[in-house]
Amino acid sequence: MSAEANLPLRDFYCTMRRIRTFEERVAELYVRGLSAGSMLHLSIGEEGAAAGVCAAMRPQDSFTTHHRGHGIFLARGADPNRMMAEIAGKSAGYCAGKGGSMHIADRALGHLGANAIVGGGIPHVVGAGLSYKRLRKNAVAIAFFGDGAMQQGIVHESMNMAALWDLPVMFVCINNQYGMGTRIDQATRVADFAQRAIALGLAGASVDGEDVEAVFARAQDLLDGARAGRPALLTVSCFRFFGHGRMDKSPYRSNEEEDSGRRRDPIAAARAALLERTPLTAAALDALDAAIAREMDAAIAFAEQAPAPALQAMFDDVYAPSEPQPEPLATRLDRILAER
Amino acid sequence: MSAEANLPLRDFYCTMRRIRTFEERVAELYVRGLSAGSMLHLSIGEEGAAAGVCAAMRPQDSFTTHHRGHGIFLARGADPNRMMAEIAGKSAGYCAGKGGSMHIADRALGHLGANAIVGGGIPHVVGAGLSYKRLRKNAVAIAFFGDGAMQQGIVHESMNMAALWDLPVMFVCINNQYGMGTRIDQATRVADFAQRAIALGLAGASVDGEDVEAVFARAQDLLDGARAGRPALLTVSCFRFFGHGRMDKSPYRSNEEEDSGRRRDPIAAARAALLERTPLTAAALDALDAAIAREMDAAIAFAEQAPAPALQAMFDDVYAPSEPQPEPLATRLDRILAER
Amino acid sequence: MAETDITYREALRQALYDAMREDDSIVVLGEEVGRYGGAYGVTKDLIATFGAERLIDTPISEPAIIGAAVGAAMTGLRPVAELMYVDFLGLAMDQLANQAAKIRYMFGGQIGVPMVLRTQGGTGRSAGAQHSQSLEGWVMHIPGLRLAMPATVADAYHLLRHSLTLPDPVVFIEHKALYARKERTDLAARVLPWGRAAVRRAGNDVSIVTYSLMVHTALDAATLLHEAGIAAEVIDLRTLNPFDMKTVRASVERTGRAIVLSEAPLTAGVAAELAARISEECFDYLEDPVIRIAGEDIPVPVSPALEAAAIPQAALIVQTVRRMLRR
Amino acid sequence: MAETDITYREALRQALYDAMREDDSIVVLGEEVGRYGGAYGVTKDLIATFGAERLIDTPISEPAIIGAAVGAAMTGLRPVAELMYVDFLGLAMDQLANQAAKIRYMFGGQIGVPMVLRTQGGTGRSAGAQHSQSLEGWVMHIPGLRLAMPATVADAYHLLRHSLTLPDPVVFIEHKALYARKERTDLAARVLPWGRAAVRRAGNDVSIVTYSLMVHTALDAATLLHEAGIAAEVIDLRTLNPFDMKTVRASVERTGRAIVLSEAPLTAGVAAELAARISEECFDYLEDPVIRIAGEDIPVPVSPALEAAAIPQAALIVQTVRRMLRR
Ligand SMILES: Cc1ncc(C[n+]2csc(CCOP(=O)(O)OP(=O)(O)O)c2C)c(N)n1
Ligand SMILES: Cc1ncc(C[n+]2csc(CCOP(=O)(O)OP(=O)(O)O)c2C)c(N)n1
Ligand SMILES: [Mg+2]
Ligand SMILES: [Mg+2]
Repeated sequence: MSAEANLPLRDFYCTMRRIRTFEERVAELYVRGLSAGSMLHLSIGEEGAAAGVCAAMRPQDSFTTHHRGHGIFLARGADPNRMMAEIAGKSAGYCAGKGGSMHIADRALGHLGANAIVGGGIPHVVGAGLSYKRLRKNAVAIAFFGDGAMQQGIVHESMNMAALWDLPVMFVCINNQYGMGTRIDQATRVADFAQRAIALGLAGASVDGEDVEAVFARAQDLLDGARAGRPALLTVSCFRFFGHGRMDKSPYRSNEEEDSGRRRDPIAAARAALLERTPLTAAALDALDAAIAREMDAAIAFAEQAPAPALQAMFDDVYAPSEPQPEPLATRLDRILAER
Repeated sequence: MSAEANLPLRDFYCTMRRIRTFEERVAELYVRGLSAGSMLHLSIGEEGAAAGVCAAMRPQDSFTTHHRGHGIFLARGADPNRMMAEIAGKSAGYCAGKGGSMHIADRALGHLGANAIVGGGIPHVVGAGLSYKRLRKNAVAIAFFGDGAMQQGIVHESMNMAALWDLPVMFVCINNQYGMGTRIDQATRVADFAQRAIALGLAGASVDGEDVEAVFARAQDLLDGARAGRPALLTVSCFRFFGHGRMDKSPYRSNEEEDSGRRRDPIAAARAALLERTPLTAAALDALDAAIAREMDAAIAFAEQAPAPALQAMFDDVYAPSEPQPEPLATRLDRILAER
Repeated sequence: MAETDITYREALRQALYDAMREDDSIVVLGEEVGRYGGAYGVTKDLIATFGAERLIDTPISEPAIIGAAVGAAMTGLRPVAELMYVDFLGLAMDQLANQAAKIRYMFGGQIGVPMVLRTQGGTGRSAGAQHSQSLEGWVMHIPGLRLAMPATVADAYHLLRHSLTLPDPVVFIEHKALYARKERTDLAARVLPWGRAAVRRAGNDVSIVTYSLMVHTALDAATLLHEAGIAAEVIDLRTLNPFDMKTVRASVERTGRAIVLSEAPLTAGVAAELAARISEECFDYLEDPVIRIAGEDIPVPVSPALEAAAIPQAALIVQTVRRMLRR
Repeated sequence: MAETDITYREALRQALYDAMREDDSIVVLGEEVGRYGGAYGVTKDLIATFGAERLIDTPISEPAIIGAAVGAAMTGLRPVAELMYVDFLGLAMDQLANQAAKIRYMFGGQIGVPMVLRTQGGTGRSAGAQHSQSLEGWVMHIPGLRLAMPATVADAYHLLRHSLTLPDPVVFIEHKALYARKERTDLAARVLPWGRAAVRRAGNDVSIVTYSLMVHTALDAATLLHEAGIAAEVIDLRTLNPFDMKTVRASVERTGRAIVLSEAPLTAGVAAELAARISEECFDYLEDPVIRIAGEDIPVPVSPALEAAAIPQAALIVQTVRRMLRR
């Protein structure tokens, strides 16, 4: 997907379509029992947040994500093959198959890690912001998380620190209205999270995630501020098209709610805008979609064919390679029993 | 100190004077090495907050405090003898000498406990509020804590829950401008904490702790609201006259700051107002002060003469008396070694 | 009442149901416990019977959830706080270990904290390093906390019922891989009292001391050992605080050999306590050192093959026992 | 360099000073570490040399302090996060055990977390149940965390220096009752490497295996035992992850008797691990069961007399050894 500077919407469309197609393929992987792990959280419906914010990031910037982070990492430039392999628990994956869907990271792209603890990755960007400030890196660290995480105390602590120390940090709350089955108004009285940021001295803003261009513009503004030491919270509203995880059929949502929510589709909106505002034809976009589908099919094939990690690999990376390593149980038993 | 409904200021004065004199005696106890524990936090300068808020509480209400809680408990009606004995680690103390200064509680007066973990007691009032609501007790649970605790995530979580569930809960932040040596502007960008409460859907208000009548009036308002299911955060500003603990000489504060801070004296203010607005004379107030001094001297004597707890008592109250108890180390060793 | 096929999950749900019927002061609070019915379905539909006032869906705020339970327990309710995964203990350990566990003591016995923290742990769903831990060792180390870890359907029911009568805080750890386990059970039949271990299989050659999911691994191993002519005794501790050293001791004094089995990482976990205690109390009876078979000292990897290999397998137990017995 | 009288506190401060001079990436963050100089004075005046950018006073937000250290360690700094009391671990355990400890592993070895969590624990100041704990057992149980607990002035210096070179997260637990301890020490002299135990006193009758403050209690006991003609060997483990079983083993194989000594509550603590390991590795050499002498299984009471009685005393060690040796 080549970048056409004068046509960013096409790039956004492309990024979003890649995310959606990737997620659709991941869902199939899961259904076929090939994904490692019982937990799989799709970001379908949230592509506008991922594409808009990541496009505003610079190469030196870093980020952490929540458990629903595939889209964000793809938008940042992840290799779908290695992502898919990681989700399948293969050693060709980003994390050698030890992390899986909820724990993808990539040092090269500044991905400091997805996190399965709601709120767990949020303070890490405060630390990264400290580093960047001290090491004069001109970089911003960005934490992505959900609306549910806004009720974790650590987000409040982290925002307070970022403001106090004028850190190059941005907090991005992807507000899909739900934390599992809990609707936002069942989690808090005040869903306008910008107020919380402001009450702690950060910039606070909200934007509609259906409009990827608006997300991008807002993110760019706030990132400029963050880079200059004015941290911010950006809330991007959207709708989680499917269940919390793949097993969740969302019985707590009405059909009407689901239908209207799914109409808030950033990809459909971008497509319509492209057709209206640019010379791109439906046929051209369909061709793009098809190319993406092939790319993601290839990722599935890559993941399936990749070998499983060697059992012995489980002892690696608990500590740095140069350091004393854990003693495997079998070795220990051999030692104790053999010596007798 | 009899209650004279038409002269509450005299009561406030009396309460505040009792607190201050108590704290002065505690400080002596400490200096003489008779207090149990290396940690002792005096609430001198903060008497207005304690007296004003507690006077607005009803008998059925309950509360938790932070580590600087002597004054609050005295204002609630504590027996200085049992308090002093507890601080001295004697079995005649409120907690049988196991808690000491930082862990005083009293079921009878609704004191659910002082807490040595900054923020530790805050969520307990959320639970108490749940109880009162469910059990239709018409009671409010009040958490007292310091400005430093406002940076703990748990205060944010607790306020959010209280607002979400319309609980009969009030949060009282005694803002003495410092958490140990850290001035409030070194802990947060926004010292107006009411904003945080409002951003979570609570009522938020601030009042000057030098004016005990204003504290009382504000607290009464907010308690009425809390009783009706509208939780609130009240910030009472004041000045911590002495160091954080008894060993702290506050080198981080200038003499000017200390001098001007100590002029914000709720007791001096109340005394001046009493002399101006009521028929009470300086001599009458001095007599009152002297009576209080005798009361507190007696508390010291009581604490000194009280016997130390029996060593065996250390095994009590880990679990309820009806339940299996911890096995003392000596018993265990006897058992193992004797049987061989 | 007659025996019926019932799952561990259903038994837990039934325990909550029966207890809540009898005791009006019981409330359940936690993430997704109400409308959703619990992440693992244990509280399914209870809200229909007991209403949202007693099945309280909370925001995602583990410290305050446990802290609120502490406060509620101090003021007349008997809360069951659900922590969705035991792995989240790290967020709430202050409220559990510094507050719930110590309040009765610090306050000289004035106020108890009769709450139950229900949670689930362990491996088996390749949920990764942050959703597969066995952290009972942290809890067992803190005086003031009772600790139950049921392995069977009947115990899921009865230990939970019993927890809901205790005057002190109880940590009740279910196992994610047991929820779907079905056993023919008569829930009305009496079981052993709280604090007593169950001998799940009798044998004279070796004692395998364990709890939770590993009871079943031990029983599998015992079956295999039986084929080799070795009679293993399998002891299910059921509760870890208090824990029933008497039964363990009687067994080890008879068999002369003990294996301690736990899914948690070996080092400084529950297996260490059990091994140390058996070693010190049964020293003169031991033919062999007490052998710990436990989880590897690594985070739990997400890859299913690696995950399975990271925790004790029946085959390893069999092999170890055979080496101990030299047959 | 010559020997000088130096305190444990000064040695720690010197270690930070020297390390920060050599390594620009080291920053210290925590409550009161800067202007105040640390609640126990360890960072006193360092801010004058290194400035507020490297001695970072934080708000009271333990989870975020540790979390920020994790993030800083992942991005090029080497943070020393100070937790004022080890008792506050309950607030920060998620960031320590689920994040710092697991990041290298979960991410397949891509990113390390070279941070040091400095804290202090133990009894001795009658600071009450929430400020007197010994929670090293929680840390030792988590794979991925290194753990050091210095008992001597030289170790305070060298183990902290060494911690500041390690590629993985280190929990460094000082003892509040040791800060004022003064020893004649040459900080330039070499000490044992990280991970190696020190034999603090040699003896052939019994091995006392311990760490931190209890090393000195053991030495006191050994002195008393000497008067009774009993030669106790005192082993100071110095680090608990990794820990030096080789030295322990060599000692116990020689003496045939071991006492494991820890200030933490007995059940499921570090003493259990040490006892279990000695029992399983030295079984054929043991004349007596490994005896654990540890803290009582109770919260720490505030009353000074009760507090002192709640942790192991030299007299009890002496008495126990004499009973073991029947003399
Ligand atoms: C500390 C913690 N608590 C609870 C969970 C279980 N959990 C996983 S995702 C989730 C909902 C999160 O909601 P939100 O932050 O809005 O993110 P979303 O799933 O909507 O993207 C919950 C409760 C967890 N993983 N970690
Ligand atoms: C969780 C926790 N962190 C740190 C401390 C150490 N500490 C005790 S009091 C205190 C300052 C508290 O400040 P504030 O909340 O304003 O109360 P104040 O002392 O001013 O009354 C600190 C940092 C503690 N006891 N608990
Ligand atoms: Mg959400
Ligand atoms: Mg303060």
